[in-house]
Amino acid sequence: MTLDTLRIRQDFPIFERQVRPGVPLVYLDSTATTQKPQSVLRAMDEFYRRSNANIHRGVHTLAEEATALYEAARQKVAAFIHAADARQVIFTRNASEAINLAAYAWGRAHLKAGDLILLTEMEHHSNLVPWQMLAAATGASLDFVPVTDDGLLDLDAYRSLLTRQPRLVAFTHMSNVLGTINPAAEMIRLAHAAGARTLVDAAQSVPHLPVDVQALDADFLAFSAHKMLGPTGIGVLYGKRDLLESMPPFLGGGDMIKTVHLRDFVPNELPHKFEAGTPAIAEAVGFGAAVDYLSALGMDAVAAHEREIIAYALERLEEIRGVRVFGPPAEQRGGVASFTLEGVHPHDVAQILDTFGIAVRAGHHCAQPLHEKFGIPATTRASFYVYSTKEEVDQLVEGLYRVKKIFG
Amino acid sequence: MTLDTLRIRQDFPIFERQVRPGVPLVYLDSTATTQKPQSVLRAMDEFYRRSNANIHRGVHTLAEEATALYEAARQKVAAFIHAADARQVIFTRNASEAINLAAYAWGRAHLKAGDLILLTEMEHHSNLVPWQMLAAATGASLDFVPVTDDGLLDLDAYRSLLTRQPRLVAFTHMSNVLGTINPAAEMIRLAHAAGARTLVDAAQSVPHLPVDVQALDADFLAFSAHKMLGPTGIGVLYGKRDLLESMPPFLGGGDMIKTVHLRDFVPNELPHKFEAGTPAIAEAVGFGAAVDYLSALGMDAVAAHEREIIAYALERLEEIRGVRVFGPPAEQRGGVASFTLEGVHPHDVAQILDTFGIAVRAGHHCAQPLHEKFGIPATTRASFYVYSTKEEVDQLVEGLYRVKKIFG
Amino acid sequence: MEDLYREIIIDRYKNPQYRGHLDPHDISFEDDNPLCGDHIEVTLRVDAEGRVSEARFDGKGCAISQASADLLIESIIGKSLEEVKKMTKQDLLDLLGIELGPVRLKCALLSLKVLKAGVYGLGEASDELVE
Amino acid sequence: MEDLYREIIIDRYKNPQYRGHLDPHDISFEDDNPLCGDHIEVTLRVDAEGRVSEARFDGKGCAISQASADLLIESIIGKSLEEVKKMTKQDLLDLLGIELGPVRLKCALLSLKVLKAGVYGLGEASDELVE
Ligand SMILES: Cc1ncc(COP(=O)(O)O)c(C=O)c1O
Ligand SMILES: Cc1ncc(COP(=O)(O)O)c(C=O)c1O
Repeated sequence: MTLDTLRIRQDFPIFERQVRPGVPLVYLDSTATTQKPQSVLRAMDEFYRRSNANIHRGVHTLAEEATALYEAARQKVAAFIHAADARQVIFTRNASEAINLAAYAWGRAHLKAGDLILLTEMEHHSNLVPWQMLAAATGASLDFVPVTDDGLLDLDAYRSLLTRQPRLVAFTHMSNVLGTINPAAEMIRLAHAAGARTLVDAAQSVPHLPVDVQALDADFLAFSAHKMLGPTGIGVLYGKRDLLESMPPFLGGGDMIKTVHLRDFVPNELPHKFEAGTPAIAEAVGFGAAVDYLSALGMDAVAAHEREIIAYALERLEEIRGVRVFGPPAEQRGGVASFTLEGVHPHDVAQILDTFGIAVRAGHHCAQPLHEKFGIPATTRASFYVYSTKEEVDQLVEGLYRVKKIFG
Repeated sequence: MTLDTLRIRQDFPIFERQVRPGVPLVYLDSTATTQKPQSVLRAMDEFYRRSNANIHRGVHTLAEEATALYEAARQKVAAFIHAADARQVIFTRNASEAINLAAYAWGRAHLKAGDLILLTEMEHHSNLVPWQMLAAATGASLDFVPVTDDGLLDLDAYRSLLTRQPRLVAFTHMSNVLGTINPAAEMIRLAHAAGARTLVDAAQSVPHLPVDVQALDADFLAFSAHKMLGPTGIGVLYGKRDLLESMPPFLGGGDMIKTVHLRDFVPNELPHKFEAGTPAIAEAVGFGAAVDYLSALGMDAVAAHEREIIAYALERLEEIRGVRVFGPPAEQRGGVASFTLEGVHPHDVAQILDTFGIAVRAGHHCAQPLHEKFGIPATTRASFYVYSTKEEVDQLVEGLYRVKKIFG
Repeated sequence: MEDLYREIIIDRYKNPQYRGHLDPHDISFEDDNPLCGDHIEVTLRVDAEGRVSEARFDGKGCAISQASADLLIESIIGKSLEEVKKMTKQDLLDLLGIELGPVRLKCALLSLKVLKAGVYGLGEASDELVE
Repeated sequence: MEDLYREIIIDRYKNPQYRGHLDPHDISFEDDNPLCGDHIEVTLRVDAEGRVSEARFDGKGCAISQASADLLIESIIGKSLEEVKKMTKQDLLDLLGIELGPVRLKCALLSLKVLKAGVYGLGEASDELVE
């Protein structure tokens, strides 16, 4: 394997846990959220034990330390995605809030009745509902790039939809159900040529692939720390400088202002303009530590590791009679496999696997329209990350055989 | 003293820290953010080490544990403020986001041009800017209950402003600058009699006073965990059930929906309807532990302790020539003292105090209009909490004498 | 180890005793859980004393939802409508004989929710019926 | 212990050497830091070779902002405008001889920001001038 998972797993305290006495944890739900290494937990704990203070306006030592740590985390995250400037990294609660920020602050200022927003059929609810709400508020309309039976975006259909001159194309860089890695750079190039702005839902790509926002030329890009070894409670909206500058503020309050009078205010400079109130300070510190951890592994190695695991998982899953895996072949996907098992509901699959300590997810994975498209209400999903091993794939497969036996 | 601060201080690891070698920490900035007890840090660490998973949709053991812990935290917070139902507690990032949520989801749906929003001159920017933005978006107008020279709300003026039939009265329960505790129950009663809805900015009251949302009869109430021993990254919007039910969603995404199709969605039930995407799960767990800690102390005891400290602090500060403390006498305020020292800028005061390890804040404390009202650009603010002692007040006073000497 | 999937659940899922649709019927109701596609319909006949004389369920979904429907329908035959109205979440869990987390609880309770909404003659099946 | 407030800062704050307003002047500019009410105005006279022949500052605010203005003004007399344009944050910090956190840095840099905006003839003093 590309990564030394044996060593890596020692960094993650949760793997010492037994789900039930004698039943070790086989965690195959990293697409929902990842586990956290010791270094991330230590960074946050240390912050609270040594430097905890509110930031930006404080003159005292703790406030200065906290401010420096918070802004250093922003620098780390900016470097991780190759942003030209750390001011382009806005901290939000999660990827969902990041997309909503763009939809409210950019969308409501720039879209009007009749404008077209182009999405895809494989979007997570977090990259659908904000645009539905925006369309309802502005009278803009929505259209969708279709998904092929192989779980790929239909790029011919995309090109022809672009001739309708959408104002915005918002799409996922990697599907959290199919694992499909979309050709983001090419899609953005085509969108720009058609005069559209772009938003990349990178909730599954930044954690799993090397992502360079400048090489992509993305206008907006959103992701969450908790899906990349970091804590809950913090995510990112990246945006091009001129776009962010031109947008009105979204949330009002402390820190996002330069001056306030009773009846008016002047917004602060980037990135503070979009960060109202006390931010997730300790979480930013933890996020920085997560980025350090991933950088030390190297994102190329992370991606290669996942490619190996998913290739093996697809191969093993397909040998089970009655299993149907959705999505493209291993070369075109990240470490996610969603499948059905004939005659057994995904909820039952997941629950029986849980009795063996195997944590998988069952449901529509916040992608109900995609499941409707495939004519199924739910799938079982196994997903992998830097700490996942081939042995765990074997355990999953063995578990599935036992499920079949129970229902046989 | 009412609280056994010696024992309490042992629960807070940060007090082991020396600001610089040989200089212990005298933390007088709890109004900005409080320090965290061991039990809160442990609860979060334990969560990540044992139960970390994404919530609500998961069938596996970790997901079920995480969901139960997250929802138990909501129950604790609801009980702490005496909410009738935990579904009335919406988790947000902080008090600021909570106020924005109300301003966007309730305000944009219910206010129209010409409607009046009544605020006060002592509001924090977080309870001013969202309403300025709402007024700009809807054409509603703003007016302000004046603050008297003693730092109290002018209640006669309030009554007469109410005759103009505001749609909403939004005010702070306790000023973060003056320490003034406003007569919230009475103000809400009057507002309701005048047909207005009410929003209480409880960022400084829930941490420091017993607060009963039902006794207050508040329509909305907002606060932050980090100001009450809890972590950064999580806050609360409490709302009356019918109000929350009648409001459209604010942020769109995973978890806030019941069903999603490509072109439309059905919102989820309360409280999930207002919690889009992966919430601050570990932070909720920490918040629950913070509420447990405060409940064990007893909020009556917390308030009594702060009353003692502030009475002593006011007495000692007033004996310093050139010190002017803003705000009402000790009986009408919480543990906050903002002051000026003649001839020395607050920034210089704070920075020299910092060399003695004393952490105070200097500036306008996100209440610029209030400072304008008093004709000063900035004050120095010392603020107290459950771990604050009279000895720390003495150290502050001694520090101020040394500041005077340096500038003398 | 597979106690969560007690034999009776798998058995009832594979060989339901009360699957079907009564025509004519006195009471019918149906609802689903959009999260996982579970769907349950119940049809009842009620005798002159207000007792359930015959009952059937139909639907699709996970083993828990279908087996709990089968066990529930079995348990109400002969009961008065008043008794059915009083049935609780715990009654159903006792029939199943297993412990369930919050997500699977929804699967298990779907049949009870549908049944009570039908018996109460409500337009909509609300979660509060089974709390 | 009070090294942060080196004597020179308190001294210059209490007894500024270059406080005043030149009339007439060749260059003038003013700006403030709304966070804390610091305000600085500078007025300069420039000779035929483009050198600063006389300079004054006026304003109010904290010791750091006022002392740094006084030290800055002192340091530029005799310098060419090109040299003034090249002055950096570090040059000013060297004059002050202390280390500063981000908040106080803004106080210290206000005078340099105002000075450079004036010398460049800009309409607005931007933070980028002193980065
Ligand atoms: C009275 C008051 N309201 C609102 C806030 C905003 O709180 P937060 O920054 O946690 O959103 C604060 C804290 O600074 C406050 O003191
Ligand atoms: C593709 C994709 N987009 C968006 C999200 C939303 O992320 P979050 O819940 O952290 O806001 C997720 C995670 O569930 C995802 O997988």
